[in-house]
Amino acid sequence: MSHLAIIPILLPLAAGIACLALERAGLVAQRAVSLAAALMMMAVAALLLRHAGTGAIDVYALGNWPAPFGIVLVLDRLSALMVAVCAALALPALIYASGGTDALGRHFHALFQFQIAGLNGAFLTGDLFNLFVFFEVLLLASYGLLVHGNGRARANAGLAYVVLNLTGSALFLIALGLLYGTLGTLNMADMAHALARVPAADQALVRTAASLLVVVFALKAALFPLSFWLPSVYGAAVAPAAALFAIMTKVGVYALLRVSSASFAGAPVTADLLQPWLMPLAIATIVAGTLGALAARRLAVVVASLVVVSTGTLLAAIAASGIEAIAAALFYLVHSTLVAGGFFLLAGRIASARGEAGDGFRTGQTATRAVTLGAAYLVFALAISGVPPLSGFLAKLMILRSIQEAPFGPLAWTALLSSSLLPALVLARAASVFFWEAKPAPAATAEARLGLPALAMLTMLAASPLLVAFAAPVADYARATAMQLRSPAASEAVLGADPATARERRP
Amino acid sequence: MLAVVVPVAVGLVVAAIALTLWRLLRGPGVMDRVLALDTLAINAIALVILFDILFGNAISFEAALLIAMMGFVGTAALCKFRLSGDVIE
Amino acid sequence: MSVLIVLALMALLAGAALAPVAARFGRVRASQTAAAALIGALALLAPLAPGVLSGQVVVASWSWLPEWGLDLAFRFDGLSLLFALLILGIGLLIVLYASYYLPVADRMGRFLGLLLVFAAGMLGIVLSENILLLLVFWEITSVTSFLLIAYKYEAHDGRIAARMALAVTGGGGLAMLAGFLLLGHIAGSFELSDILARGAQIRAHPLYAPTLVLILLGAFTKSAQFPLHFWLPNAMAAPTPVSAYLHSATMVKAGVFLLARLHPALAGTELWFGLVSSVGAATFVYGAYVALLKHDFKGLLAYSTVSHLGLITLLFGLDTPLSVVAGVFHIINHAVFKASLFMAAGIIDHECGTRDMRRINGLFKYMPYTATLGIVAAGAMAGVPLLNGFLSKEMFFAEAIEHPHFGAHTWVLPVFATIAGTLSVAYSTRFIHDVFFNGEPINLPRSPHEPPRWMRFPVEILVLLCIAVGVAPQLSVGPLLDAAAGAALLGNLPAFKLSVWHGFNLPLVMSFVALAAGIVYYLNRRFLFELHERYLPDLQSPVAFERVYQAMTAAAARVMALVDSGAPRRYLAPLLVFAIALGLWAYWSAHPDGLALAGGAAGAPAGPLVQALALAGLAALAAGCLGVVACHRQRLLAIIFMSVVGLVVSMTFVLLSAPDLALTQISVEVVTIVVMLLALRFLPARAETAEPRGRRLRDMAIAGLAGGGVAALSYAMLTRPFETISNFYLANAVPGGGGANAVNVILVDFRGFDTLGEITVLAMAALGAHALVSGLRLAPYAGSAEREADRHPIMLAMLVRPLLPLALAVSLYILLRGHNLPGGGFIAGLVTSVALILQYIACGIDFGRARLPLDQPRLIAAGLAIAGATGLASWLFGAPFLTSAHGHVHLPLIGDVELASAMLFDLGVYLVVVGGTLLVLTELGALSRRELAAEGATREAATREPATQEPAPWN
Amino acid sequence: MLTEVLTSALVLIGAAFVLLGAVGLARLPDLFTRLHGPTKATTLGVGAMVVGSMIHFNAQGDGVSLRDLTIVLFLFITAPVSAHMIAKAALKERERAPQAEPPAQQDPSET
Amino acid sequence: MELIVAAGIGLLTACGLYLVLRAETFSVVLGLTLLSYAVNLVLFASGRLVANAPPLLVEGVPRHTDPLPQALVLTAIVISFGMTAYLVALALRAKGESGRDGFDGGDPT
Amino acid sequence: MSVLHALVPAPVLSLMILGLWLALAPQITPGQFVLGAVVALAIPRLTAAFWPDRPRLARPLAALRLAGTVLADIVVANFAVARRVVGPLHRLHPAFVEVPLDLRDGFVATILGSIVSLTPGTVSIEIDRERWILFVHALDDTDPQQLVDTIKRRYEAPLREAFAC
Repeated sequence: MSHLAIIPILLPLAAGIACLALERAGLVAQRAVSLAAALMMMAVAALLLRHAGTGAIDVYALGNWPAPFGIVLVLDRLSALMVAVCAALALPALIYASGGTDALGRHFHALFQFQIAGLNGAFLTGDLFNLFVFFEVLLLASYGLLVHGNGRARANAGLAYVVLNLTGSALFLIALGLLYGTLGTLNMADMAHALARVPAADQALVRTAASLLVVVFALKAALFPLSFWLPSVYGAAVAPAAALFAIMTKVGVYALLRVSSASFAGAPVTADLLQPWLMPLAIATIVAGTLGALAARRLAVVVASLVVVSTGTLLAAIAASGIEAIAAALFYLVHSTLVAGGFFLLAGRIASARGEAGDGFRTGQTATRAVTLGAAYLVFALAISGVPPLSGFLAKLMILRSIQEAPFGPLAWTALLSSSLLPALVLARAASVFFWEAKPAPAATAEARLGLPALAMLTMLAASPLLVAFAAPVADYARATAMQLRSPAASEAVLGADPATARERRP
Repeated sequence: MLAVVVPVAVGLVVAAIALTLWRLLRGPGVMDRVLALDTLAINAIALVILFDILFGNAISFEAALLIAMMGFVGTAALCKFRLSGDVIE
Repeated sequence: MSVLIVLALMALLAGAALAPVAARFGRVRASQTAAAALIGALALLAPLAPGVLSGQVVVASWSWLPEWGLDLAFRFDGLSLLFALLILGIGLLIVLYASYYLPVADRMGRFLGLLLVFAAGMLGIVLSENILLLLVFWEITSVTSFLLIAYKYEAHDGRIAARMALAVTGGGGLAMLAGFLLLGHIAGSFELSDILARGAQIRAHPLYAPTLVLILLGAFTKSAQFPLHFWLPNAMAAPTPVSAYLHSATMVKAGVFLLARLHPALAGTELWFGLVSSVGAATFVYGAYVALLKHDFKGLLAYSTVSHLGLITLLFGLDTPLSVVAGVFHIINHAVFKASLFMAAGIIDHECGTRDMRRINGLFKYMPYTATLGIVAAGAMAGVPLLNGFLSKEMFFAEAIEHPHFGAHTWVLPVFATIAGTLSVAYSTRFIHDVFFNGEPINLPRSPHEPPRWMRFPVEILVLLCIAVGVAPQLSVGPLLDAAAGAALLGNLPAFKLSVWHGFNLPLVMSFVALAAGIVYYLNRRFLFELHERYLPDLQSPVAFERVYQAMTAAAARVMALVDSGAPRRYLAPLLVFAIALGLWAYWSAHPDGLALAGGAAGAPAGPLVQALALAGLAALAAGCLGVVACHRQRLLAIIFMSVVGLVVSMTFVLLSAPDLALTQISVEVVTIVVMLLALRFLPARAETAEPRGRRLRDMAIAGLAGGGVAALSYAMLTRPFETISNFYLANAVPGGGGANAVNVILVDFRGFDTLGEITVLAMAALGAHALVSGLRLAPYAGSAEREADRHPIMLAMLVRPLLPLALAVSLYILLRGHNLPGGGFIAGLVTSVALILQYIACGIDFGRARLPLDQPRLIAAGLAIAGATGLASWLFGAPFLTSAHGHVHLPLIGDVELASAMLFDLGVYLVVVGGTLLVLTELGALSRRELAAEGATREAATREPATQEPAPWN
Repeated sequence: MLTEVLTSALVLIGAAFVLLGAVGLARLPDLFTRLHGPTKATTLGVGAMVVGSMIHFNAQGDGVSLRDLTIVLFLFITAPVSAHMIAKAALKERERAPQAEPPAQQDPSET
Repeated sequence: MELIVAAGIGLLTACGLYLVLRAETFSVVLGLTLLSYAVNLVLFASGRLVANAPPLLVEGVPRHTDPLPQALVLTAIVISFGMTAYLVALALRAKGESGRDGFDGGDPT
Repeated sequence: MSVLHALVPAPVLSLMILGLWLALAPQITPGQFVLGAVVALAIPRLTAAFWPDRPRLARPLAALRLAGTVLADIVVANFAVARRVVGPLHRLHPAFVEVPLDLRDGFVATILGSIVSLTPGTVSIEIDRERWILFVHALDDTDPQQLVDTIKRRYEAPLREAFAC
């Protein structure tokens, strides 16, 4: 019995519990536990990637109950990839936080670990209601992390975020209720079979329910009309939390991708649920994110707006829906998550190095260790705006190539290219303010030590170059993932080759 | 016999609920409404018991028990709030 | 052999990495390192040169992302050789020059590092075989040029000019990316060899036009073609070595390089001719015209650069083999004389401390040597015979005369060429005359004299080259030009002869006409100056760019302010509208012909009594709901109505066979009310804000629509039969899960994982609330002034005392029976919590805390740990997480006792619920205690309950 | 048969008292008088119904179960407390608004 | 019966959403609570409405309703309870930070 | 006695819990009995701190008798109240009555208050523990003194006897 699939959930959960229990023991103990868990997560993620990289699909039946009845975790290439990205993001963020951010409020480490557990759970589960539960886990943890450190901006942003997501959760449950009430199952793979058998009279209902589910995922992903909340919310969080949030929109994208390919794609009722409108909205998302970046007055808000852009880009590729496009989207996902996460950390460093001016676009004192920060800034800025030779360029290249033939292709190209240029200008302007217009600090308070936060930020700096260096294996993995998503292998692994499940007819 | 009596009783209780609701909507004071709410909970217990008799099994017993046990906590909290503003302090 | 190409690039990058390190040991070391890198690159390329000069094409390729068309493929041909020589050779001179030019305080590490990266980027452009790789290098030059232009970042204009350059060239690069992708798509390959070979196929493709336009956009921005030229003159804010390098030999030449490089693939159409030649011509004339009007001699040189780039572009646009040769030739010549001019200008700037030609005059007297060099270089720029500029201009004139495109109007092009030549002569004259002659200098910051020996050296070299090419062209550049032009023409080199004297012909006449007219034009310049300054405001300055940028961000900010005000309902309204719209679309796209809401199922076989009850329930529900809505400003009333709604919902669960849900709802209800009341303490009794009617109506419409939609969907669902998997649960609950309460078995066994997540959520909610509330100070509203003396009403206080043990007994009962009858850990936990909270309500938080010193976070942790450990225990038996075990244990005296591991799991749930609920409630309650403490401890003591000193038993 | 009659009687009486309590609540003029209906009549009514139900189910099953009495137990503990608290709060309100004097004739104009 | 329940769900949803769209935090809390009732009922209704058929496999219960939606609703109730508690705490925090009860005029960045 | 007392610190409470447990149990089996006994012994111990100054029931029989009286009173007098509630309202004479108390124990006073509240026609509003006065609201009170006497005689006296205070 291989328990590999569940470890990414249990490990952070256990760490979170331990952090809770150690609350009285002080931060040092919590940091040790938390960091150890994050390190172990990296190792586990590597194992997962290696295992899933063989093409194997592990189905972990919780409680030993067979698939449509019990909850199953599905470890395939996609989920392994997402877990790995999450782990890669979490460790630096945690290192950063251990430099003192975690002391700004209570329960940071517990919430952080629970957040990871929630994320990994969402990536691994094969059950729709369980997905809801893990969404809630990760959301609640994110609420806590968002307002960590307190302050007015955070509290206000937190309120908006929480209320919006609670409404989203309500919608999720309504959709789930309607889906269960018509399909009689919650397992994603089983749902595909049930969808294929929906009688004609019920099709409208099922489609509507499925569309509501899509709305929920679109909200989490921050798709166009539902994207406005993101910049101010992410921009308000402390740096390590914001860094971890970089993967939260990707959860929405992931869920959309997963549910549409595992459940919706196979049946005629729902097969065309996304096509007609996703691309225009994705383009609108890119535009909205770009506008947000232009409008922003703080670095963290710019980065957050660029997270919106990345959602638009990803969804544009998903809307194009070829193997190529999905592969490109996955590569882009890895890139944008890690780079945005790193950039949030950098914004945090800049804010603390500039004293009162923070990361706002106004002239402030010279940042301590300006050269290091400036160099890091350059790398992140290049990577995030898709300038060669960093990973952003490769990712954008792939996306551009793969959506060329899709409807609205030229429009999408225009949006994508503009979303490279305009943010680059904003970032250049910001760099100018941060590093070139600065007034000397009043007193020589230069910290000689780099400290944990800077170390974490510099670690993240390596992500983009590494992604360039290992572009070929990552791209191959992404392509194999896209093909796996298309193949019936996952469904067979979950339900067996013969999916006929004993069902009971209810009035 | 019960087949007749229980519906009649249900009717009586429903009438009681209607009156209580009327008081609840009418007020006029907050405490009148709190009282109506409290009464409504007790009426609900009656209703639950009637369901049990109606359906012939005592499945809902715990529900009635819990309303009896916990219904008043809300009332107490509301009154406490009216009294001093602090529910727990 | 071909690996040398990459090694050359590596050499530059290595130099870039080492130069800053070397700078720590002094700027001489740094310069030496940089020079070594450049020389190394040259040396590495040298072995390939002979072959290339004879027309060979060296290609080296490594796989990178083959599926996406991106490979590390390099190409070394004549064109590459020419440019590599320019880049590396002039680069070398620049390094030498810069070490004199830059202030001594600058250790040059950053400068040289950037310069070498830039050089590597440039070299990469000319050495790329893969066009996507070319683009990679292309953008590297954009970025490094940004940093180089802003090298003197203390200068405000320099910073903006750098961003301007980035905006234009970066934007062009992106257009080019699109163009390249299309090109690769059309050609089926991203390798230049393939693309160049498939010119006919490309030109015939329907996407040819957009492809061409996009690529040209990239080339034109980089080469500063009108009207995208404005970044270049502003980029003169950079230190002179940067200008000399970027704007003579390298960056701006990248655009024309691209024209030459892709000429075989893209040229040969009307579109190419029309676009390229017209843009080139316009730039040529415009640049020349403006150059004359600049008082800043660097500005003059910058516009002259624009003009010459226009000329080169025009030559490529004319699109005859000979014009291409001329274009390539002029690339060389311009690079050489412009680099020398810039350096000379730098020397003058350096020596005089200003660049204003109205003040700098008559320098010939003070620095005759430098002046001579400058005059010769300017002469080359003007096209004076025996200098290199003359030759390529002559070729241009010849092409202008012979060009076939204008049919009957053969005079158009020659006349245009002559006029343009006139303008170039005029500005060259101005440079020479104003700077070196024209009286005495006016009020210079410094007194000029000759620069150090080695600072002049690079200029000397270049000026020598100007003369060498001008005197003996075939000998000096013949083979190189053949090779380069041959590469641009794919080997179809026309017959041409490089010589100083072609006989007395029309081009020569045109040259002299231009020279004479130019001088006349210059002499009559005053009138033009006035005209220009009066009527042509400067639209292209950094200020203008910054204003445009600010306007853009301000507009974006206004748009964003409309949609993102931080208010949740601004986010919610789009969500709801989107959900409604998408839902409606999804519905109608499946059912275009109309609504079919009700299904055929018979519905629940409910008697009339149940129906009547349901109706009564609906009435009560409506009363509650509308009450809440109507009274939502009078918050206490709203809470009361809310409880009614909760009660109705609970009763619905009771009526519709969901006892577990009813129990849960009832208990949750109580706690929710208490939580809300706790919050109400800190809110005014009524909300003050009055909302506009329009907004209320709009919200009502949205809410009504959504509510109607959900109702319709629910009704549709309820009236349809469906197939479900749930039979499995009913069938397996007892044999497989060991419990008769199927709901509980699902919760703790079949779907126990959900429950684990759920209690995690609850735990986090409590912890999050704890974190939020800790350290918070709030001023309470209601009743704070008149605190009741009898805060703990005696009857309540006394009656809850016997209630606690009884309630605990009940909760224990519910916990234990949950697996078989309605109940379970969650409900039991809530009952326990409520019983304890009641103590807090009745007797105060001090009373409770003193008696129950619980560390709630730890209790939560313990609960989670127990639940998790129960799940993990199944690993010991080789079963998946959360696999349950159950069985009967026969105990003497007591009899059969049924045990299930799920019960332990339920205990975990119980602990989390108790810990979480208590944590939230006590923390919220303690909020007002803090105020109490602030109000004064004396009053507190007076009203306290009789103290009891019993030890707390729950330690 | 006897048990059925007994059950029926108790249920009917109980329901009648529940209604009576509600009538009192709705009909009586001020809060303090209204308080009497629910606290007593309704409580008693529910008590009667509980006993009826107990008899009913005990007659059906084979064992004797007294669990319904627990409802009565808790009800009897809690109902007076509710009444007490409501009355106390109402008193307090009257103190706050002294002009709203005689509680019998007019409704305290409080919301 | 179905119609009545559907109408109730619709009513709860509409009232809840209307309140959620209000400006004051407290109204939003109320609205979300109403909404969660609606949601729970939808989820519950997905197992269809049956009286007198509790999912208890004990003697005297001849018919059983679908237990799965009930388990789901239970989970949902717990989660929304936690959320409500958290939201209330957050609202208080926001109030403490900004000194008023309302979202409007907040300075998000 | 002391051993027993240490074992069962609150015999009445324990008995009540045991009774509650057995009443709740679906079948009374030996197992349930043992379990119930354990619970009945453990819970009073665990919650002892929450009940400071727990009064001792000195004479359980007196208490039982009182319970009987109260139950009977509830049933009988409810009919009387019923008549008033349904009858014409203008004949109603509600009044506040002060009942001076002889007992001096908060808990016992509360029991008295509860009894007063449960028995028809009266609701106890407040217990003044400084002056030991029970405030009662009577629905239809023609003779306050008679009411006071009834309460004191019928309920307070047996209570004092039962709790020995």
